[in-house]
Amino acid sequence: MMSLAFDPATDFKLLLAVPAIPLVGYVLQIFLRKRLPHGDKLLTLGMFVVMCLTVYLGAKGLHAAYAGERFFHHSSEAGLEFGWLYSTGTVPAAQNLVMGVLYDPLGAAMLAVVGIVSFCVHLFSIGYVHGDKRYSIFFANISLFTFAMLGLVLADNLLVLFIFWELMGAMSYLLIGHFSHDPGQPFFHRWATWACKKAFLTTRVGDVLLFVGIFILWDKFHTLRFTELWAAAKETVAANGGEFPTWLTWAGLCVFGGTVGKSAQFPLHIWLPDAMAGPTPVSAMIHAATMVAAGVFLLGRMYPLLSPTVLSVVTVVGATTALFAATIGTTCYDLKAVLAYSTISQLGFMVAAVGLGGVVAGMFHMTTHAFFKACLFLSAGSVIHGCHHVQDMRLMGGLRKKMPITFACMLICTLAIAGVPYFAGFFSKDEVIKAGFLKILDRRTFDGWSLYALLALSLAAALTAFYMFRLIFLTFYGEYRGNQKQHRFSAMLAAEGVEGPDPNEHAAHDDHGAAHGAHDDHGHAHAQDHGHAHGDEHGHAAHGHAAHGHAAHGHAAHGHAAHGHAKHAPAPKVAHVVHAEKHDEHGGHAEHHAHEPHESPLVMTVALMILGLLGIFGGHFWLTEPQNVFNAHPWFEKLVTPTTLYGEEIASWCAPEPVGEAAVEHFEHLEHAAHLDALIVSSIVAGTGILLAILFYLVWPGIPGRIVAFLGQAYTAVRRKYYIDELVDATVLKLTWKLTYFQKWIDENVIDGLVKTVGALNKFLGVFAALFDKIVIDGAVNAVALASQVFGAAFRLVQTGRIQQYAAFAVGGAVLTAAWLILA
Amino acid sequence: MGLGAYVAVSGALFALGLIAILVRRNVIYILMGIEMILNAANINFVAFNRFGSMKLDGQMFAIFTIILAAAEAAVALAIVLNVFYLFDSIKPSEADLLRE
Amino acid sequence: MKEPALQRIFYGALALLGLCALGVGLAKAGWSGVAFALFAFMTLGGAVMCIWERSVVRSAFALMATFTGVAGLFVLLEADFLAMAQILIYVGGILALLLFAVMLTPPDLNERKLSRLAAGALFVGAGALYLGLKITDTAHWFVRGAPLDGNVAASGSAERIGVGFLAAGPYQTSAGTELGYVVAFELAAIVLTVALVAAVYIARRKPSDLQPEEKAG
Amino acid sequence: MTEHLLSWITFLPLIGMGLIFFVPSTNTALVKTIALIATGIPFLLATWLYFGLFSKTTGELQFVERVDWISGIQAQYYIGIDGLSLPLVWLSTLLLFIGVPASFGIEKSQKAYYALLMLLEVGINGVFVSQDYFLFYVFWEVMLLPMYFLIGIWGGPRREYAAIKFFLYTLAGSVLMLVAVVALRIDMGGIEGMQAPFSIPEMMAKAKAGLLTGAHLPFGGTLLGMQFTTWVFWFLFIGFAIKVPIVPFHTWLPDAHVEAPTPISVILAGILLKLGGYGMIRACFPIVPSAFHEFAYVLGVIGVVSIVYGAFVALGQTDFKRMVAYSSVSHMGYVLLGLAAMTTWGTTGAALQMFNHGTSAAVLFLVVGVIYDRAHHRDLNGFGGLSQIMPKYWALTTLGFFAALGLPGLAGFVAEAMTLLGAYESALPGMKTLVLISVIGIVITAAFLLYAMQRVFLGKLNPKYAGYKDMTPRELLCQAPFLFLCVALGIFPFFLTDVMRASIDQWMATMGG
Repeated sequence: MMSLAFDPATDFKLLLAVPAIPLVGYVLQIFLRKRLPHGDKLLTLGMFVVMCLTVYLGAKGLHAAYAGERFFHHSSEAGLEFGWLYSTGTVPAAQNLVMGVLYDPLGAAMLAVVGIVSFCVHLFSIGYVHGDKRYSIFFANISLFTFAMLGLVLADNLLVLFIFWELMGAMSYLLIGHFSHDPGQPFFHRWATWACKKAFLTTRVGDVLLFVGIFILWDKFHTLRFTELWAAAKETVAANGGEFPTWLTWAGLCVFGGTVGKSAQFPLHIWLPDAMAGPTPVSAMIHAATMVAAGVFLLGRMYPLLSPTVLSVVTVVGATTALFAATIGTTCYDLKAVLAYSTISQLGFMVAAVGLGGVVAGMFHMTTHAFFKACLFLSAGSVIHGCHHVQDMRLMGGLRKKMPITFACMLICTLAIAGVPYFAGFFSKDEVIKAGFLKILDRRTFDGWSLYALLALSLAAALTAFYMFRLIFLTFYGEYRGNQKQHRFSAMLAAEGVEGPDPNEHAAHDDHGAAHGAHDDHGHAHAQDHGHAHGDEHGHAAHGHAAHGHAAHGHAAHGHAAHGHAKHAPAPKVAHVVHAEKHDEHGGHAEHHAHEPHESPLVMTVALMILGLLGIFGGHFWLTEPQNVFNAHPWFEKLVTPTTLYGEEIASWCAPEPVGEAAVEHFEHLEHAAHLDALIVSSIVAGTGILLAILFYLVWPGIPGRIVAFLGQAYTAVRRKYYIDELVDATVLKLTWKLTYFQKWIDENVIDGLVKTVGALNKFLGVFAALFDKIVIDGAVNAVALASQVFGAAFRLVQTGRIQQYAAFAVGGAVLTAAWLILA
Repeated sequence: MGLGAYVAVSGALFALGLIAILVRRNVIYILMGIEMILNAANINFVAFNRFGSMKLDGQMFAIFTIILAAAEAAVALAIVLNVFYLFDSIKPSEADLLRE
Repeated sequence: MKEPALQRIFYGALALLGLCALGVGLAKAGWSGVAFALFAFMTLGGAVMCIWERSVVRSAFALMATFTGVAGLFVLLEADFLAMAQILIYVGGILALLLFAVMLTPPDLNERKLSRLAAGALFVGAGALYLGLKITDTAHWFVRGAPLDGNVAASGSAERIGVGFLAAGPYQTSAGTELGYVVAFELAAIVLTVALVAAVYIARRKPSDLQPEEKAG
Repeated sequence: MTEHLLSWITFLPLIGMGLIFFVPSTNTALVKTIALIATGIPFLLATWLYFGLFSKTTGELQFVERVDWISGIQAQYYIGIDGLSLPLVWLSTLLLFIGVPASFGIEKSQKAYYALLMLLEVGINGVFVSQDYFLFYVFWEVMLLPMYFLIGIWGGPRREYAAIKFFLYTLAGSVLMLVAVVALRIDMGGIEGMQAPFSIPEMMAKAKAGLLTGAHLPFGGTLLGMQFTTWVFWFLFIGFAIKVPIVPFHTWLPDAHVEAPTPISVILAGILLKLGGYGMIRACFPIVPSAFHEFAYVLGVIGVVSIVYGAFVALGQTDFKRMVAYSSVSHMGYVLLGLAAMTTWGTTGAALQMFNHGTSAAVLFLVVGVIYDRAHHRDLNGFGGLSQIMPKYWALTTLGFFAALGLPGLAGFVAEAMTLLGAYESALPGMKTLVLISVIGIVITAAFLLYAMQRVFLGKLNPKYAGYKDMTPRELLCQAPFLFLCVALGIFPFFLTDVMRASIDQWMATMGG
């Protein structure tokens, strides 16, 4: 039995081995992929080792926490420091960038989460990506991503964190773009082609802000190590009379900008739904569990540097995102899109929690969310796999019996995300809400933003329960619709046309970037038709609503699709539901589109089950004390507290402990009240959401259609994601392109003009040249040349080969020289 | 009359020679312009010689210039004839092979 | 504007200018001033006419006036040998050559463009005037000889030049040390010979030898 | 041998050039072999120098050779290296060495081509090692001529135009430089007891001592109301800025790049542009530090304009090579920004950026060359889906693009981060704003590279190109060293920074900043 005490000498080597394993796996996979036929399995084995290591090391942290010790280690304890910009020890640390490993409670928890999730994803991918053309590259990239994420968690230093942060962005780019190299999947092929770029660029906006934040902090503190930053911030604030200086607020805002980009917060959230163009395991790993959580992780790391102003901004942005994404989530039909918006919404929860002062709550929610959201995505992947790459929920239904394991796991995690007691999400979401109550119940900390945040979060929690159960009911309950009514749904999809972003439309925006009025009409046609289509989702025949635009097109598709030859259907949008190539491995042809969904192979379901278990017990292992679950102190809160995170001094500065008996009593009372309120509220909202979903989708299936009809344009707006993509296209992108073409124009004309001014010196040198050339026919040609070509043209003008002109230049030059000589 | 007057005449003649070179589109005018310029230079030489050292340097230069002008005229006229054969024209603007 | 009218205006103006010049010369320095003005007017007026005239032949004759005027100026500057040489070589030699060239090439009466003339005159004139004014502003002449006042120098310059041409090194004369110019003399002789031989050589080439490539092809 | 190592490195290619002249022009294999050897040996020597002989602890010149050369003007053959020039010498020998096999595809008069390539190497290395301004200038001009011919003879359809444009631009810069050099020489010549008035280190020393003020020039220290040092500064700066190139003197670059054959583009972007930056560091700023300090902010502004403007214009391009050329403009802006900051990190970042851009730009131009060799056009909109048929090519391009857009872990990031961090902590007022503006360039750089990536490699495969072969081993081998450097220096930047450190400290001391 190994000791659970942390031993810096050996354990830091293990910690370094943790990111090293996927890195080595990546290198092997890239360079030896032809000679390593089972590279994927090797990698997964490696990830298993990583998982074991991280869990083992995390257990040490827990052990210390339960023993009441502070668990906070830096690799300098083991003499492991690495000068990066200059080699170790050659220059003072304030001029160098010394990297080390920081292993603290938050890092321990996050590391274990990443280890577990990435192992599950690797395992799942063996089954899911099997048969893909770029199978080995996929594994290589996802390994490198894991390396980056593990490195980020272990970073002791803001710049190192940034390095891994960006590296993750790049890997995300490559993995979202996975299908962009594979024309076998036309829909994803076209979507991924631009979605990966969109994801990278959008997050890079946030990254640049973070970079700026790093500038400011470096400039002022000359260190980027977290521990030193915290202490420095405390000193700075103390020196400034307890107020945060403005520049620190700006730095905090910039750092938060990084979070907004990476964690897909409003208004930079637009990339995340499009990131679903990547394979589902990627969505599970990167765009649900780890990378997007990195933004929240960063907030946790930087919390002591965030001024109250920044925290208010964080609160508002997080709460707004949570609510706003949840509303969109209720209207999506794409299985993965629902989950994507759910992710955005949950990230909003975490961010808002940090803003409300509940940094532990935020981190806790990040941890549990990683488990259940990864499980949800992987389950969705299993469903999609089982349904032969159909993603539209209207083409599913009744899968409960066909895919029982998947259903069970998904249901568990849905309960978890909805915040039903006993499930992981309950504990963390409860903490988030509690943080809000704590803030508004106390008169000294109350502010309107917090109240708004609390309301928004509660509403979002209800909506979360609603749309997640909507997903469950649409997918697993009722009749299987992908089969017998194929033709109708093809037509409907064609009419819909907007499931997931329309690749045509976006590609057009992307490619031309300039005015695109025509596309707007297009979009409207889609949106209006959608309302009608929606009403039909439970088996009513599509009546003559499909009057305009694509709907008519859809009817054209109808006739063909009726024969089951979806492949021949002329509507290109139908093709995306059908993954022709995938069918070959199941022994059928594309025409056999209609065959039964099936449960996924064991490698996939095992991964689901692991995560499903964590979906139950990831928040709190309540089997030990099932009766006391509402007053439980989950493992995470034992492990991570402000004190263990930032140390005594900083923690008491960030969140002053009450002093004096009355104050302590008041505080305890407050906490108790908040806890109770949070419990009530979260139970009520979860219950309401679930109840509504049951009513709408099981009991009275006609209601959603009516509500949609009632809401009219408002629904359309939500359905179209509040037109934010369009807004970005019309403002930011358009402006960028305008600027680009403007500057290009300048380059081709004005700088030429500038050189023309240089030429004008020349011209002045030969005033006659211009005059004579006006008369000579060639002059016109030369003038054009002068305008279009740069320096050469100006000189060429001189090079006419005409002696008289040469003479003129000579004279001009002589006059000038003489004038200069005389003047000087 | 003083030195200034001669210099002024010389300068004016020089300018006129330049104008002749620059504005007329006939090779012969260029030659004439050159002769004017040479003459302008000669006036200067002699004038400065006269009002300067009273030695012979300026006059010697002038003689030299005249001799060279004669040589130049001979060669130039030969060239003009050749240009005319080549281009069927004596417009200097058309003799632009140098540009290639 | 019609050509004869232009012609009249031009020559009228030229004559008027000449009269003015003579008047100014008289007023400034008496008869020697008149002489100077006359020669200067011949020089410059000839040049102006040369530029102005459309016909090359007339221009060439106008140039004769210029050369003669310059010769006159040389006389006024006590360089009588030079004046002779000027008349002999320029008027007798160069001008004759020019006339030959004129006769050997076709006349082109439409080649003179008033716009070019005006532009050239304007720019060169402006430049020259500007520089002239600047020079008169700033230049300090170190004048050692006396201004010309009718006292023709005792010894003719032809003799001094002759002796100078043949002397190999500095030698003493009554006027002081003079330098020997025999090398320059020899050089001039060689240049002249070479140039004339070359001129003959160039001029006698067959036109077909000199066809440019694109015309040959 | 080590005492004349630098001379060997510099002039060995000249021997190769001489040998090539004696080879019959039909025997191209021998020509190529000679070229390979004549560039390979200097590369090996430079590697030996870099990793073995060079001392990192001193900022002084090392491997100095100094003999009188032209006694009439007191010019000396004075060469030596320090930590600023050594990495660039090494990079240039590497680039030229790689440039030979990269040129194997060239068919037209190969003998002359490789001979000129050798001469080019002499010029480039000569500039990097010269410590005598006269020698520096001579090498500077030596380098110009072969480049003109290499573009003008072996270039694309508008090669003559591009070549003459390149030549005139650079010549204009040279002329300004020459004027400044002559002025400096005259001024230095007037200082009592001056033995080597052309020596750059002497100039630096005198400038630091405040003696180089133009007092010995006919017009004294002021000309047309401006200080002598100011004149010299701008003349030299513009001379070097044209080479860098810096907006607005950059318009020769896209044309030259577009028309030049691939290996020449590689050399042009990889090392010739660095000459401008190196010239500023070595032979402009420390000679007139007072003027530099006076105009540092202006330089920063120019740098930032280059960064942002270059990126935007690159985004608007449809020609692959033009885009890459403008990306060079953008990237070289960092050099100026870093230098203007006058902080250790800023300067180090600038020096790093020069080296790292040398590697990443080389990769990018080789990438363009690969596709141009196959498709014979470079229209970004004309491709599509190439990753499906050329996966290796795509992978290497992706790595190159990431290196160029400053992805952490790759070389470009280190330089950008150091430059920007160094610039941000600069004491110069207004510098912070400049840095904040310059980060726009980071986003736009990513945008144009990924946009190009999308258009060329992703999406629908253009059936016209479906038959293309993936990269050949030769192409792979040409790119591999640069990609290796991109990765290695991204992870271990101290291979460069340690070498530069002492010299940069000394340089900063000279500048008095």
